[in-house]
Amino acid sequence: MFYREAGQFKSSYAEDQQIFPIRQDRIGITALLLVVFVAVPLLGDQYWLSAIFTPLLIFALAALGLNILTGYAGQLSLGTAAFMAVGAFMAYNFMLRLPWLGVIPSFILAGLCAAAVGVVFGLPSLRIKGFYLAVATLACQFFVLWAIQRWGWITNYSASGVITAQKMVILGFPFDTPALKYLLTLSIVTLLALLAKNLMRSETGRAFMAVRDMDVAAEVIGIRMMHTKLLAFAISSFYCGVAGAMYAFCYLGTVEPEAFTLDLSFRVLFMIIIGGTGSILGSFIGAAFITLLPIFLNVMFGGISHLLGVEIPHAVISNLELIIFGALIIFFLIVEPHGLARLWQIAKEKLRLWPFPH
Amino acid sequence: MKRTTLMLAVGTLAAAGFTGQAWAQVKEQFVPASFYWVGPYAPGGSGIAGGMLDYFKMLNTRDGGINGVKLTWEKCETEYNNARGVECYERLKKKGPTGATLIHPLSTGITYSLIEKGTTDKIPIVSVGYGRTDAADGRVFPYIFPIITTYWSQNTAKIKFMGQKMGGMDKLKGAKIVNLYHGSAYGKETIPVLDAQAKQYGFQVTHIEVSHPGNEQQAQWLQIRQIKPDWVILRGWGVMNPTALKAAQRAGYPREKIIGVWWSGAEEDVIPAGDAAKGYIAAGFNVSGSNYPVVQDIQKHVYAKGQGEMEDKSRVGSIYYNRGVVFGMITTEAVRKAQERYGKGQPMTGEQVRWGLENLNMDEAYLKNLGATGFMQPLKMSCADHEGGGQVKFQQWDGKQWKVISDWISSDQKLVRPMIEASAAQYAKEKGITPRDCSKEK
Amino acid sequence: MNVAFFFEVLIGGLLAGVMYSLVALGFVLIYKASGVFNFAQGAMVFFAALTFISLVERGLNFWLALVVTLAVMVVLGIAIEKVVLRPLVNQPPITLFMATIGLTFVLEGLSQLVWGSQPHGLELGIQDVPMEWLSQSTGINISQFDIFAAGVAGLLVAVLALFFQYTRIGRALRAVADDHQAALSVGIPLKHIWAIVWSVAGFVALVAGLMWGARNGVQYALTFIALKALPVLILGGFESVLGAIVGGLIIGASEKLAEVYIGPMVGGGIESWFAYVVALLFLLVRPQGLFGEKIIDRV
Amino acid sequence: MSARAHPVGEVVLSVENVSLSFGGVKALQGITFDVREHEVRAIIGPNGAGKSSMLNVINGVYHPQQGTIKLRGREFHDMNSHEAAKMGIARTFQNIALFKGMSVLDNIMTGRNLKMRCNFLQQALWIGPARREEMAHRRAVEEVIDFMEIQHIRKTPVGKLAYGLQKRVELARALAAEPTLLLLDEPMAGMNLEEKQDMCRFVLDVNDHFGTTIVLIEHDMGVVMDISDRVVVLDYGKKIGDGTPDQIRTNQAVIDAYLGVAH
Repeated sequence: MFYREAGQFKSSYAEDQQIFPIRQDRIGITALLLVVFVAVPLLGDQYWLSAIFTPLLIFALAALGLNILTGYAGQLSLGTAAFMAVGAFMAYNFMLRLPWLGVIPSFILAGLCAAAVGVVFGLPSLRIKGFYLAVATLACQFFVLWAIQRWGWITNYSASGVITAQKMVILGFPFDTPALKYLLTLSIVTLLALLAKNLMRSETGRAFMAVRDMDVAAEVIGIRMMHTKLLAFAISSFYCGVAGAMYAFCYLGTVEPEAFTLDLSFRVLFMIIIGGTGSILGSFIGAAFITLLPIFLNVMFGGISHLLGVEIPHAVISNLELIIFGALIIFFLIVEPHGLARLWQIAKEKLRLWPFPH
Repeated sequence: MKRTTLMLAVGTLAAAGFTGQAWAQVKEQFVPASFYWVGPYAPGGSGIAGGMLDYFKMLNTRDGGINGVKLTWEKCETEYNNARGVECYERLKKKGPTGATLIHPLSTGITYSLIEKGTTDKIPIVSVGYGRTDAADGRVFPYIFPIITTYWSQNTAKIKFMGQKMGGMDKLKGAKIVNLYHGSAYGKETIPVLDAQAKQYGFQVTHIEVSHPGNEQQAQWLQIRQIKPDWVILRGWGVMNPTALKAAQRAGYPREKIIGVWWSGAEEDVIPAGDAAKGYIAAGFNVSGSNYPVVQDIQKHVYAKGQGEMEDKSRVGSIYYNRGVVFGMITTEAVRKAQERYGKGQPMTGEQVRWGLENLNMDEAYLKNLGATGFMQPLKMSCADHEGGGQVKFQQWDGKQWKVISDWISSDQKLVRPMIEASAAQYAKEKGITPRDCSKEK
Repeated sequence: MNVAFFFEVLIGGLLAGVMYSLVALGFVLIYKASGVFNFAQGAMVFFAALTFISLVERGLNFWLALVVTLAVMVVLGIAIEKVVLRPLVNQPPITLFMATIGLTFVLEGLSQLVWGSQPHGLELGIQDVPMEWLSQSTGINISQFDIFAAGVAGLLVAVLALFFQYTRIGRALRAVADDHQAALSVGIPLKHIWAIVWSVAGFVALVAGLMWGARNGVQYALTFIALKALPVLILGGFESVLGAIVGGLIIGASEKLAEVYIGPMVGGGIESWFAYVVALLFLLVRPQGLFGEKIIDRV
Repeated sequence: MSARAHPVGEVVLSVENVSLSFGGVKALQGITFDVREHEVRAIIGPNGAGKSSMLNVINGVYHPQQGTIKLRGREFHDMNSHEAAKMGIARTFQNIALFKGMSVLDNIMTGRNLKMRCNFLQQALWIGPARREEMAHRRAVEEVIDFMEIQHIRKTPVGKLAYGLQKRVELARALAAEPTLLLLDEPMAGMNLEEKQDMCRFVLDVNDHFGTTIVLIEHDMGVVMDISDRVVVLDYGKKIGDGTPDQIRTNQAVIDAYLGVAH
């Protein structure tokens, strides 16, 4: 009843092409931004800020990156973690070797390095499609990790290959508490999400989707295949690279190459499939679902065994978690193959019509 | 129907709130139990978790805790994954009346991720037999405790053992040693020490990497067969270990010449290799066996009452299980030591436990008291030295069980300590840390 | 260069490739019949091997355990068809792929929940030792187990070929692989076919599990062997049984030769990615794999 | 036909001696014909005659083994799609090739991709020039939408549309590129009479309004004879007739091919 666009007329194309054309949505998003920018850092304790929200945002950014490539441009990739690794290790190197650069420029340059790697490993996409391409991106995944471990320069010759992120100081102001790190992460992620949204509703985004939906037709209307695919790889890897840099600097503080294994690539892929391919919102929902679900299950089982007063062997709990996690993925794929973002959309459409059935 | 559910829920919430309240008054010492019970390394995670928690249970029943302070814990699954490990740490660090006593991350990666967090939160990060080697320099890393023996120390002890077997350290001259390592941070860590020792003793070392997970090693062992080394150091983890032993058998390399690190030396590492494992030697900072008084007390006070952690009771007394008992003893004794200074019978904070750890001195008499003579090595910690032991025993697999074949062999601290200090100093410089002056610590 | 050593590496590599092929076969079967890229194949190998060894350790006779495990795999195949595939029919391949990843979690959790996570040794009665006569006469070390594994792989392929060629179900399977719609229209019940092919893949997983389990022990890490099979798949083509075999041989041999001869120059450990790069370079020449069908874009 | 706003002019496209084969199948054998400015040129022929292949060669989807294509004086051995689009060729497909995941509006907007000048950074920032450009093109696209009478389905995902409407959207997408040469592959296939009439009207209007040269494949003889200026007839990859509708109607080879005379 309260959620509808009746009475809101668009008098220009610009108004029609806003990100949130419906007023209630605009109010909602403003409220949400207020909450996450003001209320959360004020009220959230360390646990929520540094162990839940910060990683969630970082994973959402990585998922967003992968979504640009896989969801929008239709190129299946299993190399996400490798691009994140490039971002993390290059950010470390820029901060180490060019300390006058500053944090944000280092992140951007690290992202650009990831983009360059992305373009190189995106080249096969010009010939290879589908699962063949997916498996081919594994070459990137394994090669990049190998190279990071092998070339001492990248880890500044640390014996174990582990790097420790430098302190983050922006314009003389240190970002060292969980709340500040969270705010920094949130700002970067919000900004990049907005840019991605803009890009996806512009010509570039349409070209990506055209290539995804029917590459022959896209070429026929003049979309350059090579340029578009490589641009998708570059932008996607840039996002993943920045996410990787933040994973090292805003979240863990130290990283080893093994933090970026194939497992992580799969995890990010889950996020976009569960959240919704080809949807910015889906990247966030998916990231939330995949990062929070195991924790929720872990806490829940802890609570259950506490409640019942019987001690369930932890191996049983851990394995049950695994089973439920897998089963839920299958369940959601069956219920809504287009992801949770689509469910949200459907709910909104229903709400628009409510209380009338049609 | 609905109403009852609701009331139940309210009741539960109230109960939860009550227990939260109650914490403040009870004498409990909370220890996070963030381990892993699934995945490729589950045998290690579940065994160590079982040993540590069973020891706590035993102490709670037998002695009523530490001077009347009962040990409590909460389990958290890390899946050997950094992000999950950090989440567990953050979730559990404030539990209990005094917060987390200390934490065993049980993963080198998680340990690294917790170095700064632990230091800020004043919670000791205890990595027994893994983790960041140069953190043994307590002046730079006040809250990080790579207790007992670091990888570097262990490695020098191994070379010493080889020398003994060959009939003197001078016999190492011209010998060939292959370092077969897991392609990871953990695997690579001993390369510099080996290179330094190769120079010192004049042996020739070849580093050969096995890429993760290590379930294919044919190429590596063909190379080893070409080199015909006197010894092979196996620096494996998980499936890499049995695969290496099998591949050695296929290449016709004698297993008696393969010496593993302690993460390559549990029953779980050799049983899958079957007969191929017979004769293989591994280093250890703890031994296997259940005829030590401490393990028997666990049997008596915990398992006899059906309260043990291990579903498979035959694992009690295994290498991993006993390692968990060592984890447990270090934890409780640090708390006991802290209580001596900060108040007997009181729960200790992380900061107080840190003092306890730094002043821990478990000599032979102390160990005998714990029922752990020969079970683990004597430990003497200090403000500067967060390692404390540095000794290793060697054990050989006879096809059925691990047989101890050496006494505690000490490491070459003359070589290792300067390397640790140099590496720690570099870290301090990078991070802008001023090392503590240990002469001023009490 | 030492010629004998070169041949030892080469033959060893080829035989290792056979072990990869064993795993790749399971992928190919399912992809051919249902167009599903079954990521859970590795977990199925683990599940099968763990079930088998646990039964044996509980005192079951070897052959009886084999039969029981096979029955379990068939039940699993049917269950997967009913619970996972049927509701997802007509979904894009990536959705099905993701579902099989979900399935991986379920299978891994389930097998460890039922049988525990301890590793087991597995003896098939064939010692994994070099054949004396060969190493004495030529200096080349070849394990008799490798020869045995190659024999098993050959036998398996032969059995599969006979099954596809001469049984009614096999012919139906081939029809389905060629054209789902056409097969449906001549009255081949797709659902049954899928259940059957997943069961057959379960059988292949069991064989692969026994071979790999006998070599490295039955433990969680068995799930990782799927990663060894992937480059074989892209090289050989997702749809070709022959491709899985030939691809396995090429990958096995080139990987070992590279690790031994190129590895030391660049610091070793290149096995993790070398196979993928070989497969990738190969794909650039033939995007559909060695024996895959050529794709012509029709508009 | 009444006096045309854009009378038929010079030859703009000539196909010379083009042969194309897939493996052993000869799809086109030595085809030669030309297209004049502003005319409506039809290609007809039985199933499998090579009509679609011919269009695919003209705009570079297929690469012929032999022959040349001359477009506005430039000679190509094989055309590439991007180049073809840049030279003003747009087309529709036999089996609709719309971008299924996108709305009608977005589909048509893709037709203007070659006219967009802003780079992706400007687009991401959504700053002045990118925004103005987007709006300008939106306006142009709205004109096409009005022209094709599909205002009501602007925001609908194309996958949800009825077949006839999809065909119309596809034509709109091609028109959005403001082509000088439009290739239509069976624009009326599968339509009912009413839809066919509508589509005929659109095709003629396009030719009339914008002076677009049109090459079209069509099965419906009535339609072809009504709207085209000249017709090429293909059979088994060979050209068997070329001329005005009246000439074709009386061409014996064409009649044989269509009636299936025993050879």
